[in-house]
Amino acid sequence: MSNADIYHEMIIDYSRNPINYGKIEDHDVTFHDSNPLCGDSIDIDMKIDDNKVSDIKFHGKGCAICMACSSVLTEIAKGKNIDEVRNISKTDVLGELGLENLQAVRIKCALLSLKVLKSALYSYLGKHLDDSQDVDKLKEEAANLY
Amino acid sequence: MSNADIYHEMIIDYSRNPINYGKIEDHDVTFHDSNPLCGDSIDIDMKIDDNKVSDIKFHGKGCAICMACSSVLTEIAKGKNIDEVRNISKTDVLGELGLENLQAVRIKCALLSLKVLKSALYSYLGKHLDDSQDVDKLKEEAANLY
Amino acid sequence: MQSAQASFENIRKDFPILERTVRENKTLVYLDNASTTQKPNQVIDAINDYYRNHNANIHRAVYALAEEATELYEKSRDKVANFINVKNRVEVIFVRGTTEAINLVAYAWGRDNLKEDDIIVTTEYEHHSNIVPWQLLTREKGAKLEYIGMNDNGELNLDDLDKYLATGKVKLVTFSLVSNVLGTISDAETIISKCKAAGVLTLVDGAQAVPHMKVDVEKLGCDFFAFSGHKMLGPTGIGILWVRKSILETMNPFHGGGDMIREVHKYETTWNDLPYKFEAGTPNIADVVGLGAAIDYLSNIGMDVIRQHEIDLTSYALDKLSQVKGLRIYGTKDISKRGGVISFNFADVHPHDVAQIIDEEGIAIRSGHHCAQVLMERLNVAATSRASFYIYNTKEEIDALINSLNKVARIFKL
Amino acid sequence: MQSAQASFENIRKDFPILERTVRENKTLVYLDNASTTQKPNQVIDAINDYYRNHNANIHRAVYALAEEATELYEKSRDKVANFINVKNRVEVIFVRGTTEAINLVAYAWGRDNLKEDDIIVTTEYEHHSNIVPWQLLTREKGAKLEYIGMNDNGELNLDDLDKYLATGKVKLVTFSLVSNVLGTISDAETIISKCKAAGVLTLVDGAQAVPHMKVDVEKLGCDFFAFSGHKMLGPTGIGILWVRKSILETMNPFHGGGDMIREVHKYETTWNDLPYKFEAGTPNIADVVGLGAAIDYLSNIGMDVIRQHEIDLTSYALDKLSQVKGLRIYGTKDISKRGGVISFNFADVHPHDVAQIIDEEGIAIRSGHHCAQVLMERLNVAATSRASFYIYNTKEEIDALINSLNKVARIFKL
Ligand SMILES: Cc1ncc(COP(=O)(O)O)c(C=O)c1O
Ligand SMILES: Cc1ncc(COP(=O)(O)O)c(C=O)c1O
Repeated sequence: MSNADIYHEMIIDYSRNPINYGKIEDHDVTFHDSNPLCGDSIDIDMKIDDNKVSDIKFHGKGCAICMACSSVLTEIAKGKNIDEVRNISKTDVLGELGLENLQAVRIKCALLSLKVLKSALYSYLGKHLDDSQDVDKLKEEAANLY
Repeated sequence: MSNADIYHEMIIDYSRNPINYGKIEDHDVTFHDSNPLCGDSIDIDMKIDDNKVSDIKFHGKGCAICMACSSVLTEIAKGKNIDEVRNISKTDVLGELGLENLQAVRIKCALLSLKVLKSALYSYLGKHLDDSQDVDKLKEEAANLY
Repeated sequence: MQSAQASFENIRKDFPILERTVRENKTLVYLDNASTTQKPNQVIDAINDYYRNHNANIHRAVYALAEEATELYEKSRDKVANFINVKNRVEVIFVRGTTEAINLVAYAWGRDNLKEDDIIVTTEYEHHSNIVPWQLLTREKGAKLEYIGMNDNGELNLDDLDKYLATGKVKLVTFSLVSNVLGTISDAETIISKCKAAGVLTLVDGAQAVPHMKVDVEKLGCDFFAFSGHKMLGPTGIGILWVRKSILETMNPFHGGGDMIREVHKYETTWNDLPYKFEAGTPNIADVVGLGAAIDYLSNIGMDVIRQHEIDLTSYALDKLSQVKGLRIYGTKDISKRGGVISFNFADVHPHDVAQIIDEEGIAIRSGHHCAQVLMERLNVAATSRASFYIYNTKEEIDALINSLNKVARIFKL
Repeated sequence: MQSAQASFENIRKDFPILERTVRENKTLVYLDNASTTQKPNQVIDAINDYYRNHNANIHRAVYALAEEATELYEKSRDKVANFINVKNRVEVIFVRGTTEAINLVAYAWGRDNLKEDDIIVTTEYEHHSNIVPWQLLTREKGAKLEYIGMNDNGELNLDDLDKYLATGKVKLVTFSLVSNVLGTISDAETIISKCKAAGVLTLVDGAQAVPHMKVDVEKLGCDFFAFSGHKMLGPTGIGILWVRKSILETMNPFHGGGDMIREVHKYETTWNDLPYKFEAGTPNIADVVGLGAAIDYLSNIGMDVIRQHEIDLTSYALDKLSQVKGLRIYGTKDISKRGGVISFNFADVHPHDVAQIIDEEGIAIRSGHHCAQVLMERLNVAATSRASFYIYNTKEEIDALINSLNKVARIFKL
């Protein structure tokens, strides 16, 4: 995958003007994580009403790929119910931006926000459900994302 | 230096029938040390009268070279005054047995008892003299023997 | 049999050092494999290739070389995991060798889990690296170190284990799977099942096992497992600590530094995921790659084939050595309970003298305490001579050893 | 000048990896030398030769190979001692790298010498390996970790040092001789003389200094000194800790195991002489030998010649980079106070994106926090791009870097 393919218009635009960037003061759940190797760091806040993600915002620091993927991911998640959000996959995010063949190190940039989203979800479910097996599965899933 | 040269009659004899082997119950000084790499271990006891080594014995475990050198060394030291004993050198011991060209690892076997003797001496002098500089020099000398 | 024999002859061609002569033009007969093994061209070439074509620091950079180096490094982790049947690769930690592995456990697990009067149990035939770290730890904590004794056949007295376990104070039982002096293969199954029943963790020192026989940590069921690359055709400076994930997750870090952190702030820091939390600083990348090549090499031959070759050699050597007058062999004669290590003493001749005299014939064996002074005290000897075998050794080399002992007998007039 | 230039061109021929192409047939331009350096044939060959001809475990055996291996290993210790002007070779301890060296001090010196409310002083521009071990230690002891701040030129505020020293509670001041991000050369003379006056020990992290300029530990006057072989043409997996003998003699051992003991008994053990007391287990013998070859290589060129070459390159690069619109360089422009490391940010483009785009042109630079997150916070940036030079780099390569930045500008419409 050459850079000409990676750094297309949409990535550059999202990196300069991310969507859903910011904080939600009265969030129902928030989660922070970072990429130990490069220092990218992302927070996601969500409002959850009726089992639905009624609002979602992210903030943090990261490269163009991280920013673009966070924008796309939050756009995908918004309005979906929890089960649908749980099922968002790598390829949903990468596909949207044509990044399926990204090299290993950069995959971590691209998927950091998905990891944070999944972690946010298990932290929410852990508090609001008592199907702990389900939560563990989700935790494992987030940990093994890349 | 080939083994034919090292393992001559005298070494074999001394290893089976060491001279001055044993303990001195009413010693004036005793010292123990070992070779961390091979496990050879030697104790030397001395009686010191009128600044003279009136009696000296060694015991311990070691190879033929270690045993022969300990025999020869104690034989050299016996009857000498402290200054003369201080001046006993590697070559005095090695020369006596024709071991001047021993390889590095085995030098440690050959000189362990000389190291113990020097250490015994500085432990004696440390208690009986207060020329601490002299004692330190001797300590350093023992440490740097090989 | 024939074809196995043939393939073992081909193996020698992979080891350049075996063509060397030593001393006065004598062919090298290398019989100190328990100490360290020789390296095949495949391992030397892998290190070469790494430095000539891929060298870069790993994990952090996006450029091509860093990507290649990272991939090579992590592939070796998979090879290790696969080789000893570890299911979760994050449980495999690269360290310098068995010694560092055990010290890591003593520091990063031991200091948080041991308290006054607790007991750690080791055995009389351990290598110093499985004794001294526990002496240091138990002294620091006011805890006790106890020893499982050994019978005259070189087998552990498991009654001792029962006795200690019955106190309810044991926190860890640690033992070597194969003794580096006697060659005894420990009854790991019994030890570990007793410990499990008592809720006690187990550490297995696999330094003398992994190179010589199929080892399956899942099946073993221990909690910590350590071994060294340089004893299994790999380079010096690399070894493995495996820790069961449920325990590893509870452990504080050992070394602090690069790569083991998630976020560093002035006054607080969070840790990276496993296994990186325990791999601080630039690791020994080239030698990790070299170890991967060693594992490939061993896997290609097959660990069962290797074990059989060593059984053949060891039986042959035990037989020949028993016929030497005045020669005493330590440990069991039951080959099914013994690895390819034979310790002996020859009449009243000190092992150093034996080793030196036969060295002149090109024969390299070890003499001394073999980093097992507690065992030497138990055997009531100052030292032993030790011959230990590996895949490239032959019966002819054992004959050469036996022959050279005649020279010792001549010089010492035995 | 001419002839120095010419000889630097010859140098490139010694580094096989520099002939490689990467990505789409691009010549490799390796500018990540602060992370790790490439290896000349001389170093690769020394490792090769060790395994092909001399490999054996060291110190303990009497046979020929062991004698040769021990001699090679100990000769490297002499080379290290000589290279950094250590008078007493027993003060030189082989470790895995700078990270292990500093952790060794934190464990084996720190745990016995630090008590509640004591202070350890580090700096804002330290590598994580000179921060995290002290965080772990001070937390364990209820002690404090304090930071010498930095001005906007990337130079330390030594007033901070005075302030902490005045408390009378400081036990150790630790700092890097050259910053791995800013390239700042610390004013070691002033820091160390202040500490000496206050009776406080000093540790110097020489990881970015020893490879690039003449370092003389006697003259420096510090008490602990650490550096890594892989950053100075040597192999991965080997580094040095130097400790002043009077301090080393008071220190308890770090790792327990083979080689570091004098006599092991069941319940008590005595320690080996220096430096072996601190080198437990089979060391990384081959890479110690490789490091010796790296030192020979550097000595042959001459450290002053190397420093001058880096000054030339760095001045050139600073000049060219300053002309790139929107590019911000961190740290001092005074070349006499700066090593061959340049960190920068390019407009609003994240360093990862910069690094990835120019990687496609074959140019390898580092992007990220460079294991210096405390410094990133101080600079108020998430990350920087970093180019760092070594003996084989050329002005043409710097031109290639500058050129490649045009592509970044194009893609990001700067
Ligand atoms: C049983 C056993 N444990 C531990 C060790 C120590 O291994 P290393 O020196 O590679 O750390 C050895 C080898 O000397 C050994 O034989
Ligand atoms: C200043 C400094 N200190 C310490 C280190 C850590 O060295 P290593 O990773 O070789 O342990 C580095 C290199 O990354 C460094 O640049």
